[in-house]
Amino acid sequence: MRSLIPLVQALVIVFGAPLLRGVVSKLKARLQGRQGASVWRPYADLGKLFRKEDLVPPLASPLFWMAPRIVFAATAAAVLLIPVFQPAAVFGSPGDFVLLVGLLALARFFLVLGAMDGGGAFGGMGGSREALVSALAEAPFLLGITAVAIMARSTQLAGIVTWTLGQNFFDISAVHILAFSALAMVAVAETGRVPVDNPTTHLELTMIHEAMVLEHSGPSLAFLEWANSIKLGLLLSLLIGLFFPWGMAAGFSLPVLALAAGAYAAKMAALALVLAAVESSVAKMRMYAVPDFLGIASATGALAVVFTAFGGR
Amino acid sequence: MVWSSIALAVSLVGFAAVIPAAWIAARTRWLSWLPGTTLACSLLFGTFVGIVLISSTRPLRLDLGVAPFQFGIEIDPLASFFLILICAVSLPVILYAAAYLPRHYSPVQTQWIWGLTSLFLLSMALVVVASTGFAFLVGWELMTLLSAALILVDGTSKERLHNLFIYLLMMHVGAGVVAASFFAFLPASGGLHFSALRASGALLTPGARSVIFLLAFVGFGTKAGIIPLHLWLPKAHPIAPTPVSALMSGLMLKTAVYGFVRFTFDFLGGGPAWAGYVVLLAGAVSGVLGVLYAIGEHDLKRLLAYHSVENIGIIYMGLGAALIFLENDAPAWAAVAVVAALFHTLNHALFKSLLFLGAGAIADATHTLDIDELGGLVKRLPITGIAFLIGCASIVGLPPLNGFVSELLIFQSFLAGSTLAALPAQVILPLMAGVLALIGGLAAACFAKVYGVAFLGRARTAAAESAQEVPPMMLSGMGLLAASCIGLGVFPRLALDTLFSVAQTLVPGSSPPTEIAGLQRILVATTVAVLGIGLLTMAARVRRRVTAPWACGLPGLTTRMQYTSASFSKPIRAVFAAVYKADRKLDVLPANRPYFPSSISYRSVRTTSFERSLYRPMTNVVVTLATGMRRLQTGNIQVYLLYIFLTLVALLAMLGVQE
Amino acid sequence: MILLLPLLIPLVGAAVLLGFGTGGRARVLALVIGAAEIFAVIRVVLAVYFEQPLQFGRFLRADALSAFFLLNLALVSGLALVYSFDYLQHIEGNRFSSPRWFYTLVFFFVFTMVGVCLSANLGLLWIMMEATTLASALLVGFYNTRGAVEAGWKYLIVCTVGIAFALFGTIVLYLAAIRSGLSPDAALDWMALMESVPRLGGEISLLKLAFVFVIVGYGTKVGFVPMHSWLPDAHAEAPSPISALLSAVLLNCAMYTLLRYDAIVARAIGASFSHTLLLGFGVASLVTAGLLIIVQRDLKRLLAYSSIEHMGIVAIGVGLGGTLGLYGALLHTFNHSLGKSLLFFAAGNVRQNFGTSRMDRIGGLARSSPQAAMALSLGTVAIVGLPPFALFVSEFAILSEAFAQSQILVAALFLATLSIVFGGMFHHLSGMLFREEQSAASTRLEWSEALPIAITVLGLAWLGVHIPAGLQGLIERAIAVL
Amino acid sequence: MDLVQFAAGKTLSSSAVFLLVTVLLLAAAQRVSTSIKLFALQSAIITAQVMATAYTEKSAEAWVVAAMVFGLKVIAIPSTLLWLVERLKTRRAVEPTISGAKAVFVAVFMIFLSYAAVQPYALESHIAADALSSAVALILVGAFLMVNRRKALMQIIGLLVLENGIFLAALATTFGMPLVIEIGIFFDLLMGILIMGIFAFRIRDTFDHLDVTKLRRLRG
Repeated sequence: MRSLIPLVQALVIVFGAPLLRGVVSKLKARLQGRQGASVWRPYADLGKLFRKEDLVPPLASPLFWMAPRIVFAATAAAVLLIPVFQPAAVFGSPGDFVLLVGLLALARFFLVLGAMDGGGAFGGMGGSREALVSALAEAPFLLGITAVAIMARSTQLAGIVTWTLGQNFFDISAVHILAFSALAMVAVAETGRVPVDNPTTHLELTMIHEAMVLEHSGPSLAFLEWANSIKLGLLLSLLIGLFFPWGMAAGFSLPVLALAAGAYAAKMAALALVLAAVESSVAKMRMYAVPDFLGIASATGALAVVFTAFGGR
Repeated sequence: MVWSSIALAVSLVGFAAVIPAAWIAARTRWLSWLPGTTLACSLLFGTFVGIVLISSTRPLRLDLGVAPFQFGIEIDPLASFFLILICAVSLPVILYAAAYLPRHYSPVQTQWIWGLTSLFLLSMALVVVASTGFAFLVGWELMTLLSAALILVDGTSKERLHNLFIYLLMMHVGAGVVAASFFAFLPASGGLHFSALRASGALLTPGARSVIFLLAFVGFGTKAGIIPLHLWLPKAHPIAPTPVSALMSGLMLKTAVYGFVRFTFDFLGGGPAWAGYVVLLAGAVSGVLGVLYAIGEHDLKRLLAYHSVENIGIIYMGLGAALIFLENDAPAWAAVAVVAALFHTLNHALFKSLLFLGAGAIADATHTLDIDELGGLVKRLPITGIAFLIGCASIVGLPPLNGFVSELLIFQSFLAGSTLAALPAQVILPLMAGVLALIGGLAAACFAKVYGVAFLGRARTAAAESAQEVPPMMLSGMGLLAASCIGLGVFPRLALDTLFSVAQTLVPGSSPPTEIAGLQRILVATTVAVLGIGLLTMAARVRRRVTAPWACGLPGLTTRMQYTSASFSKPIRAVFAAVYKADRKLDVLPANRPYFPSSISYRSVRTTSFERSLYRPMTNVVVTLATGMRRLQTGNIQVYLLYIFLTLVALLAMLGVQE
Repeated sequence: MILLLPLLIPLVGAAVLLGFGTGGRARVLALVIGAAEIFAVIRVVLAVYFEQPLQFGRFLRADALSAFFLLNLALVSGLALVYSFDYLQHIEGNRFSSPRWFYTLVFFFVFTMVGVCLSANLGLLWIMMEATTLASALLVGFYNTRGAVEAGWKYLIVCTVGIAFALFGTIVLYLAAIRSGLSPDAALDWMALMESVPRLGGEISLLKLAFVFVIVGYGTKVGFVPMHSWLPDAHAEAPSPISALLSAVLLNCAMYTLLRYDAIVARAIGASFSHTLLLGFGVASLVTAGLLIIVQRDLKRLLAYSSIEHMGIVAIGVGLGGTLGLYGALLHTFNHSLGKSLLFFAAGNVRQNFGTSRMDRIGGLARSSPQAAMALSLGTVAIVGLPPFALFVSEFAILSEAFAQSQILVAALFLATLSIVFGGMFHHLSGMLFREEQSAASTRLEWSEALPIAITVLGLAWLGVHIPAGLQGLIERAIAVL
Repeated sequence: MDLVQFAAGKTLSSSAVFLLVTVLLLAAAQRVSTSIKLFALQSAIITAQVMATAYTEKSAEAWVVAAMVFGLKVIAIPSTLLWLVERLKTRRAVEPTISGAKAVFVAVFMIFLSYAAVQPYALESHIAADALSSAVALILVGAFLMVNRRKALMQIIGLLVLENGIFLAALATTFGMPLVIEIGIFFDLLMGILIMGIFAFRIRDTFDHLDVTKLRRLRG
């Protein structure tokens, strides 16, 4: 019974991700004065897509239909490392956040390869832009987590979370602010949200993620969409875990777990609201402005690391 | 101990026996497998010697005669690790070569290549096990000479000769500097035996220590390909026969790493205080610039050569971190950093050889190495495609493979840097984690480009269209390397435990910290998770229909619509334009009526900035000095007589002054 | 008595050849006399090696040092004679340049060089050196073309002037010896001078003056840089076997004389003065010749400059002194003579095939005559001082002595020049081997050309790996003599 | 007997002056044949000096040396050179690079230089100072002649004057070397002149002129 709790955490993120996406689009619609689709719409989409047949270009290689599944598997495996209700995730060892970054990189690598196998121009275009964005995003991603890890003097996600639990919310240190902003920018860039890439558009000039999944259809497209929403859920849970873990259950008794679940849901809703507000207020950046955006993110990440040396240790 | 010396003797005889075997093989049809198997046997024995000695406390010491200078062999754990690396990694390459050579070269050329390759491997082994300065330098220069001979066997066009000339010249200068670093010990150590050097290392003056360290850094840096000294690497590796360029890129660079480690850790015991930072920064610069230059390339072998520069940069970052830990007396983490660097050396040897062999297979099937002329190869060369994919994934450092494990260890040692007392170490080491992540990201972009353009999508030329799968021997070579990449990726303890015992000898008083122990458990767990979920998703029976994709209303997708390597890397090259400084040439014909062009031609040539700004001025200085000297020889006898009288008068005047 | 034999045989041989060496017989006769000469010299070397040094009358003496140089002389002159067996058919037989005259002059030349090595008296040493110039001048001008005559004339005049100054140096040394109480006829005897060194110490300024004149004089014969201008012309224009003899043996004999004088002066007034001079000339020769090698256009001139460079290395070795320095210097003279004769033999064959030795007109050597190409490349690898061959060992010794005495500037210049020379030589070699096809008749090596080349390559490789005990012993005894 | 004694003493002291005169004339000489005759005169003076020293030192060897010097340098070599001059039918003119007047100035400067250089040595080693300085003067002017003259024959003469200077220096300082060595040196000198003659013929045949400065084919 005791070892099942972490598994439940993982299932919550995996199956809750489409709901998260629905909530975000609902909130965005509301903010823009629209009725917006129902919160459960993403589940309907996935169900529809799973029933459809999978269209494969004539000259595509087996990698074309295997890539979406590998992307989904890698992202789902990454979820196993994220603490949700409890500081301890399913797997934990020193340096596991590097493994997290690695798994996300594995997912992205096969996403780009699957896109290029389609044989069309859009796959290559999406792939090349994704390559640039992810190349520039990986440094601030790691620098952010490193800064927090140095403050917590532990290289394990669980260790960082337990250390942050021990701190009180109000004496927030500069390192945390800088690290949070860096990681937030990276989260936006990684999941292809508005300032970097518009998830809902099919405009050639701007789309990055959509361009890659253009050729896929049926179950492959379902897996890709699902993996993308899991990634969003995963990154937001990581942010919560690293910066606002208060409310996570220490023990295993039922009431404590219920409280933790409630706190997690509330925090996730708050983040969704923030994300929706940002998306509806900021216009999408030009393609060649993205490197500067990520440059700022890496600068803040580096500054966070530098401040750990001078700041409160 | 007796067994290892017998095995060593047998492997030496084996190396030498390859030459007559190659000679016989060239003459008879059915004996063509002979040189390959002899070489393979001697390599097996070499690996056996390495394995036996890597964990033994007493190194095997042989003094082979005094001749003019001591010529001895000593195999201690560090030497045996590199011996294993050289012999084990070259086994699959030999397997590959057995099938590759007859298909590409005439029997005589094959005979030459077999003979020279076995001597090449022997010289590398000699460098690694040498125990005196003289033996080391003999092996060091022979290695360059034999690789140059191997390049010459492959062809002698003007452009190849120019590249070979640059390669040989830089290697000779590097060897000169290495010799100087050995000789710099002489005033203190008397002899050149490693034990004498080790003893005198401690009692060197700080000035001498930093001079020797700098000489060793520059000397071995030239051979390893650290950024300002890397000019020869993308010129020399691509022009060698494929199995040889795999050996050169995979193993020859490692002998430079071995030399550097032997000097800084074993002789100088960590070098001067600032040594770690120099090595760290040089590694970082080499890593970033190496991968950026690789992104701009579309010739596969040259791209892989630039990636060697990048990976050597990563290894040097690990060594730099180890030196900094040693300086701030944190031996435990110093050992981890050294182990990380050595493990990345082994991994790089594996996946770089795999990638070069893959490139050779592509060249064998399509007779071209320009990835813009390939495309859709994974359908026609399935097994090569899979092996190349594993190679690409591991060089980029994706989780289930060995590249990721060594980069993870290096990340951890960077993180541990924050616990050091010295302020600069606290700041620089964690920042290097960001640089390493940037290198990893750019490498992912580069290899996504290579694999996507070359193996996926539609075949761009008839050659790519009609490619045939390569013979099974070549596939088995690549398969062996791919399997070892996966094996070390999922079960790193196979190598890490022995590597820690090697690190003990280099960094005294260090026990492996606890964090590393749990590493293998989580790697196995995540791999099982990924495979499980993956299989789960693929289990569902899916109706699949093949239709032509939507081509925006055009009759059909043509191959020209696909992204080529230049277009794929355009965004990154635009962002890092400062590095490329490509000079573009756009000419529109006819010139006077620009708006009605009959033909437009665009050419963008990227000359490496180092060649223009650093190397050409140096050579110009020497050549102008020489032509100036030529005028001394005027041809007029009276001037010659004047030279003699002037010298005499000058010397007499000097004598007069001295009085 | 056996000391006289190596001197008599070449003289008698020269006379016999002059007498009835006409027609084809000259070549066979020369080989016979050559064999006898080598046998006699080897006997002397063995006698000196096993027993103590030999003395004959007041003038002839053979100790370990002269035995070492005699061994080198015998080996190279034997190879040159074998090589010239076939090399000579293409010389038309007009006055002064027929095979008969060729062999007469060669044996006269060998006589003078043996005389240099065996003479105990510094005056006789000078006379023999002057005689070598005279003998070889006609050999340099043997082809009677415009270039050969010009080279011969310059060689004769410049060397005679140089040698004249050496005579003046010898006289000043003689004066110093007389003033320090030696009897007139013992004043020039090398052994007597060595024994009376403490007394000689008093004449510091005279000894310095003598050594300055001697180093400028004999330095001209060795080809130190300011006085080297005659060497490229002479070695390039002479027939190839003669250039081999000139480069490999004559330069060594000149260096031998300098060694003799350096021994006396260093013992008398301390090594610093003479060694700094030798180091200075050595480094100057090394660097200038190294640089000039890059811009050469003629193959044989290239090899001549390489000889100047290697003589600079030997001078540096002697200038450094110490066991390793001298050992490296002596070994280097031996290795260099092997390597240089190999290269000149190969160059001779290339010159016959292409009719010219201008490198831009030699091309496609690798295809048209692979054996000559192989010999040339092995020779270049050896002469540049790369490991498998012996020159690496001797340069290693000299370099380690330079570092041991922490002569950083000398060592740095040495290493830099080695790389520059490597670059230059490889550039020229790859041009010749692989440039597109020239209209060359593809010829195989004659046996008489292939044999000496094979012997030199084997010698270089064998010495590169292991120095035989005999040679090692001989060199150590030679160092002891100095 | 004192008359001979007196004559020997006189020749020793005054010969230096005569030598300097011959040197100046040589520097100014216009024609090859006059240069050869001047060289013969110079050698004659040196023979006189050798005879004087032989007499004062009472050494039989010196007499033999004197005879050799006379036979070789006064008779044999000049006559061969003169025979060469007609055979080669070279133009009489000497064509120096630096014209006559200036050449003489240079010679004078050289003589002054040699005196200045020799003074410190001569005083403390009590050798006949002027003999040694005239020897050094001969050497310097001989060297100057070789550098200055264009004609091959004139270079030979320059060399001979240099040789004379060295021989005189040997004579002045140590009253001559052992006989065997002296004979060897002279024999070498004779052989040298013979071979230079052969080369002069060859230059004549191949280049049709004897101008040494035009031999500039071998360069670089």
